[in-house]
Amino acid sequence: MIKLHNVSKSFSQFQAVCSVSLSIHKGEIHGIIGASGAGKSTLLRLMNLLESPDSGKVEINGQTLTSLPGKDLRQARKSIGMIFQHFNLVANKTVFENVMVSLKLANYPKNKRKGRVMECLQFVGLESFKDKYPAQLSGGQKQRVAIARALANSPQVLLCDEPTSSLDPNTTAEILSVLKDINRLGVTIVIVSHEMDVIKSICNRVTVMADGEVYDTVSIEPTGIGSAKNTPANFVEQLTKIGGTGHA
Amino acid sequence: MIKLHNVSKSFSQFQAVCSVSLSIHKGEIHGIIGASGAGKSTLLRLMNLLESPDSGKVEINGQTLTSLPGKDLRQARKSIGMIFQHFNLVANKTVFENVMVSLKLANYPKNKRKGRVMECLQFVGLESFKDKYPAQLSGGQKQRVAIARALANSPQVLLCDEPTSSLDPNTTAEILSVLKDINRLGVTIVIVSHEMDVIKSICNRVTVMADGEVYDTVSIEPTGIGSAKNTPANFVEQLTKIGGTGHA
Amino acid sequence: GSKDKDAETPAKVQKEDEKVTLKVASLISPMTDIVELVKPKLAEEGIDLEMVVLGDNVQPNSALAAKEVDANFFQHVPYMEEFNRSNDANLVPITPIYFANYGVYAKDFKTMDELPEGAVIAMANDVSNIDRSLALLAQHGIIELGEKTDTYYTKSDIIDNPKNYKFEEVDLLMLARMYDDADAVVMTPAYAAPLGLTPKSDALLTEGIENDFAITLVAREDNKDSEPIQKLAEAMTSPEVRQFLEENYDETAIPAFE
Amino acid sequence: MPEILIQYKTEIWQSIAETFAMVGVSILAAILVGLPVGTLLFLCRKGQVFENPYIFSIVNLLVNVIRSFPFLLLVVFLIPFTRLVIGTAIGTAAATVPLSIIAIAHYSRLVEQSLLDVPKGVMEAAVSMGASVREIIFKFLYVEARSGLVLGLTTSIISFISYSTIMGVVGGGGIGDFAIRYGYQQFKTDLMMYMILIMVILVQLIQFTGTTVSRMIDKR
Amino acid sequence: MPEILIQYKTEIWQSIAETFAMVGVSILAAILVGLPVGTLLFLCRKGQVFENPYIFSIVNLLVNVIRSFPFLLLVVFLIPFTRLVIGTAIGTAAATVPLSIIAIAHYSRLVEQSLLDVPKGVMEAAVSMGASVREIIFKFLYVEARSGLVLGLTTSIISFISYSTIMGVVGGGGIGDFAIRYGYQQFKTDLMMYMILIMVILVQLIQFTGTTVSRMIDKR
Ligand SMILES: Nc1ncnc2c1ncn2[C@@H]1O[C@H](COP(=O)(O)OP(=O)(O)OP(=O)(O)O)[C@@H](O)[C@H]1O
Ligand SMILES: Nc1ncnc2c1ncn2[C@@H]1O[C@H](COP(=O)(O)OP(=O)(O)OP(=O)(O)O)[C@@H](O)[C@H]1O
Ligand SMILES: [Mg+2]
Ligand SMILES: [Mg+2]
Repeated sequence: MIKLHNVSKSFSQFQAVCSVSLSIHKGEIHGIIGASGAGKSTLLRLMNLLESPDSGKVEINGQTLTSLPGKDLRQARKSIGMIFQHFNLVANKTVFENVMVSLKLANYPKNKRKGRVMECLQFVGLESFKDKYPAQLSGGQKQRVAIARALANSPQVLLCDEPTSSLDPNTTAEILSVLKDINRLGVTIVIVSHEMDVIKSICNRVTVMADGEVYDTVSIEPTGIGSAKNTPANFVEQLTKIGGTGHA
Repeated sequence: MIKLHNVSKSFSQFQAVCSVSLSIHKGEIHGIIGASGAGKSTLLRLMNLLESPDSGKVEINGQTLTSLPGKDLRQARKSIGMIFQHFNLVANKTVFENVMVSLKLANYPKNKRKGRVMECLQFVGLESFKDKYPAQLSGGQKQRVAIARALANSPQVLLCDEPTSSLDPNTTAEILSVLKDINRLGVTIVIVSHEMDVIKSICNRVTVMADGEVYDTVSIEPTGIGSAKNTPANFVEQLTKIGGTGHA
Repeated sequence: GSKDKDAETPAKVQKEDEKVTLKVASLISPMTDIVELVKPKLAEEGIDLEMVVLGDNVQPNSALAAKEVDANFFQHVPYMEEFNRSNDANLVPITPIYFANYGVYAKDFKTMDELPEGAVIAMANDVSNIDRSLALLAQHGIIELGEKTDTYYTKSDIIDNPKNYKFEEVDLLMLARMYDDADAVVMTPAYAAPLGLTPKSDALLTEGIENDFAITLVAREDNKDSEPIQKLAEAMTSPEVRQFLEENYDETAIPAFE
Repeated sequence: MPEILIQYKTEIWQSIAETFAMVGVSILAAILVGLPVGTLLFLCRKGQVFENPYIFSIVNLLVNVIRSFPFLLLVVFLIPFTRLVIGTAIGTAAATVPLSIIAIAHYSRLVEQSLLDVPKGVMEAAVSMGASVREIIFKFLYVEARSGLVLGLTTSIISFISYSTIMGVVGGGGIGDFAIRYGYQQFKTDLMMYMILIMVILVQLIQFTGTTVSRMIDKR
Repeated sequence: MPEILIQYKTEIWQSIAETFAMVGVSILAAILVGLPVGTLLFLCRKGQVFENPYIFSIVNLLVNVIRSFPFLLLVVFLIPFTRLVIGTAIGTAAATVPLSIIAIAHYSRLVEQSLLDVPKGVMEAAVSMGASVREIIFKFLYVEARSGLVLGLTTSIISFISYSTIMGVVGGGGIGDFAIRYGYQQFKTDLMMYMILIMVILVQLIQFTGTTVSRMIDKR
């Protein structure tokens, strides 16, 4: 599905990704993990050519992106969703419009757009925030809008850069089950994350990166998403489970 | 040390923080946890009056911030460090300069500044990145610069909004031990985090927030920071510990 | 009012059809006043006179040459000739209307002799006016000019300046304002009038009428003999205009026609 | 109402109408041509989605040439072109041609600068969604830069008003020209002051509207 | 070298020197006064650290009044002031006074706009560190907005050059005025074209420098 052949990328001297070859199978959830600065985000951005590689070849769905003309590349990108590490929302669009734009770009049937936007906002629990602007959202809410935007046009491939970094355990669990669900519909998912739990719970295979290179790729059996009840009482319970000495 | 009396904050209709009273003792590490959108960041920003409360009183170190004149408020803020959820680095300053500016503002002795900046960058493992600009950093690296900046002028209070959200477990552990260390020197630390592990490992007391209100405040015995070796092999080991089915 | 009534009878409607529009470019008062003055008269003759007020002294000629206007009224013949030479145009003078009596004015001095050594004399900064101002001073022996080397005299043509006057060139628009600033100003009556100055009672020196600088109605080679232009020329040299000039512009604008 | 204003009522109203006509057309030109030109300048820059050093250099040079002409000479220089477009080179309609050209050059620079301040991340989001250049412009760039674009237009409009005062040269008329001709040249200082007052009020209104709109649509 | 240029060599060099003098002083005024004024406009705005509707309205009005004067009339209007400062109201030195004033008004608007594009988070970081207004300005605002400030100054300088061409009115001289007086009014079209070429080259150089510098210092 996604194939990288000897892909390299350097930023003025600094070699961020160094001759990486990797293949990600259709329908799998593939994790990428590694220390901060290891090159995970860069690798992910190479997959949809947001960074164009200095050398090497990127193939998605049988198409060699690196040799596609502009127009076809754009077409190809429409079926590759992306969740950015820093969200990259359009600050002057409401939550609703931020999701809507992705449908418009993908030529999603006009009469179904509104319904689809609301559906996606529901996935991430933000229906009631649809008319707010990003500046009015909390960190986790912004991240969820970014997720909804990436899911909206039902892409075949979903590239996620730390999709749950700002989310509490409950919301994380919810988002992960959404990802799991769309994966069942055949979407290939690549998740960059530094949270071992996230990776372990849903990934089929995991690539460990270090210093811009692939250290190893491991197949694992996902442990499943531990469902946590979304109540504050649950936080207190977890806190007092071990080490708790009582209420203050 | 930090006392909030019936503090409320609303954003055009929406009540983000609702009559919260809370006292945080000198020298403790206080956690704040809660669902996304619960009001954690807003509460933290109320503590140094980045958001001015609609009603209520904020007291730090015996000074009532809410009634201080501008000049004294500025002075008071110099001893309150802050790590922002979105880092808020100055994009046109290098890593070095971003940390340096905090020392300059605090009138840190001139001849010791350079040494202090390098020391702080060492804490967060970024000495070699000192001449890079934020746009050239990975997400985790940016976050670490923000941490170094907040630590630099040895504040008496440190407000941390999701300080480890972009960091891998190893780096998280390192940062947490840095926080623990400065806490031992008498610094009061407030940490907002959605990661239960982070909260449990170093906090003495934890406030659970829900819908803008304090649900409960719990005293806990910190479990200590699980030290992880900073090697990719370690990732692979953790991955294959359970559920692993071998190398791909 | 009367035009509307004319239109009502069929016989005159026909005349209305023949009505020609004559466009005349001009600059400032009193030129514009004269054009306004003859408007009703030409209207009686079936000529709709339309005045186009422009802002500098090149555009009226450019517009005339480009047939955008049918005549203009703002310049003297030497200036027009220079335009013809430089622009391959064939503008022709129709009839001189009045002499703008160029003069030297000073706020603090009554006569030219009182003007001290090294005094500052302001003049307009476009070449034709520099030429004319210097010529005026030379005419009265204040300075001496050498042989004309180019089309115009410039400051560098001054070969003798016994009282060491300094000449400051400023824009036409600023000229009148320099009355307060410089020791003396060389300007046309049109610019002096708003200051309440007239050549007759206030000027230290004047150009008189012994010169080529009469403000002239100008048209083109191709329309100089046309009926409307001739009618315009006739109207502008009528006794009414003379009376108007004599009553309102005593010695400021001296009629240049018989 | 002061007598002098009543005396010149017709002329004043006419000059106001002339100013509105000249500035109105310039605004249209700025939006319809200046905005695209500024966008082109931005998109063709090094590192942008439409990177093209040739187009950039040519458009950049063109804008600079227009901006480096002394305005009076630009007006003169454009006369043949004006005549071609409008049929005449004098009068209010003719004056709109050089004004529009300067308006385009002026606003395109401010557009370029506003677009440069759009965060890179937003552009990346657009590219990653497979947006065409057209979509990037309308659905992302303009949306994110809109408050800057409005403020820039406000600044430009005020400059156009100032430029329009020079259009007396080709008979363009307008409030400024009226003030110069009647007020200044004929020493009717009070009339001049009233005219300037009208201009100040006009400019103040434009600035107020611009500032308010730009603040209202800024959700960042 | 074309003969006509040799013939007018002295005058041409002098006019170039005059332009440099006039524009040079305007640039100084823009930086020394326009930058602070623009900063004040920004800081006194609603929601900013120095919020003050009174100061804002007054400064805003003042800038607007200057910008709404027909430039020619501004020059005239300022004559008494110019005489006070320079001792005379005509000549190159005197011309710098109205030019500087317009330069201040012009650049301050662009400064205000550039500062409005500084991300709110950076301001918050400054405030949270207890920065004084002075420190916020110099250590944060200007640092983050610097590429916009440079581009705005570039745009302004080019406008100053254009404004300077009108300074012939008070005997300011300069390249543009030379082109108008010798080239246009004396119908020496070739001379006029050479002068315009000099202006184009000058403007192109300024734009190139501005663009390059602003790109070099933009690390965002
Ligand atoms: N400027 C604002 N305008 C309007 N609403 C706001 C604003 N800032 C925050 N809010 C709202 O206030 C609530 C609390 O926000 P806050 O940022 O404190 O949440 P949080 O607990 O930090 O969440 P997270 O874990 O997602 O960062 C959210 O519902 C958010 O939408
Ligand atoms: N535009 C750039 N210019 C220079 N260096 C860069 C640039 N982008 C990334 N880098 C460097 O490349 C390396 C890899 O960056 P990348 O963002 O891929 O890391 P990462 O694995 O995603 O880290 P994190 O977990 O902290 O987000 C980092 O050391 C970073 O400093
Ligand atoms: Mg990353
Ligand atoms: Mg938060």
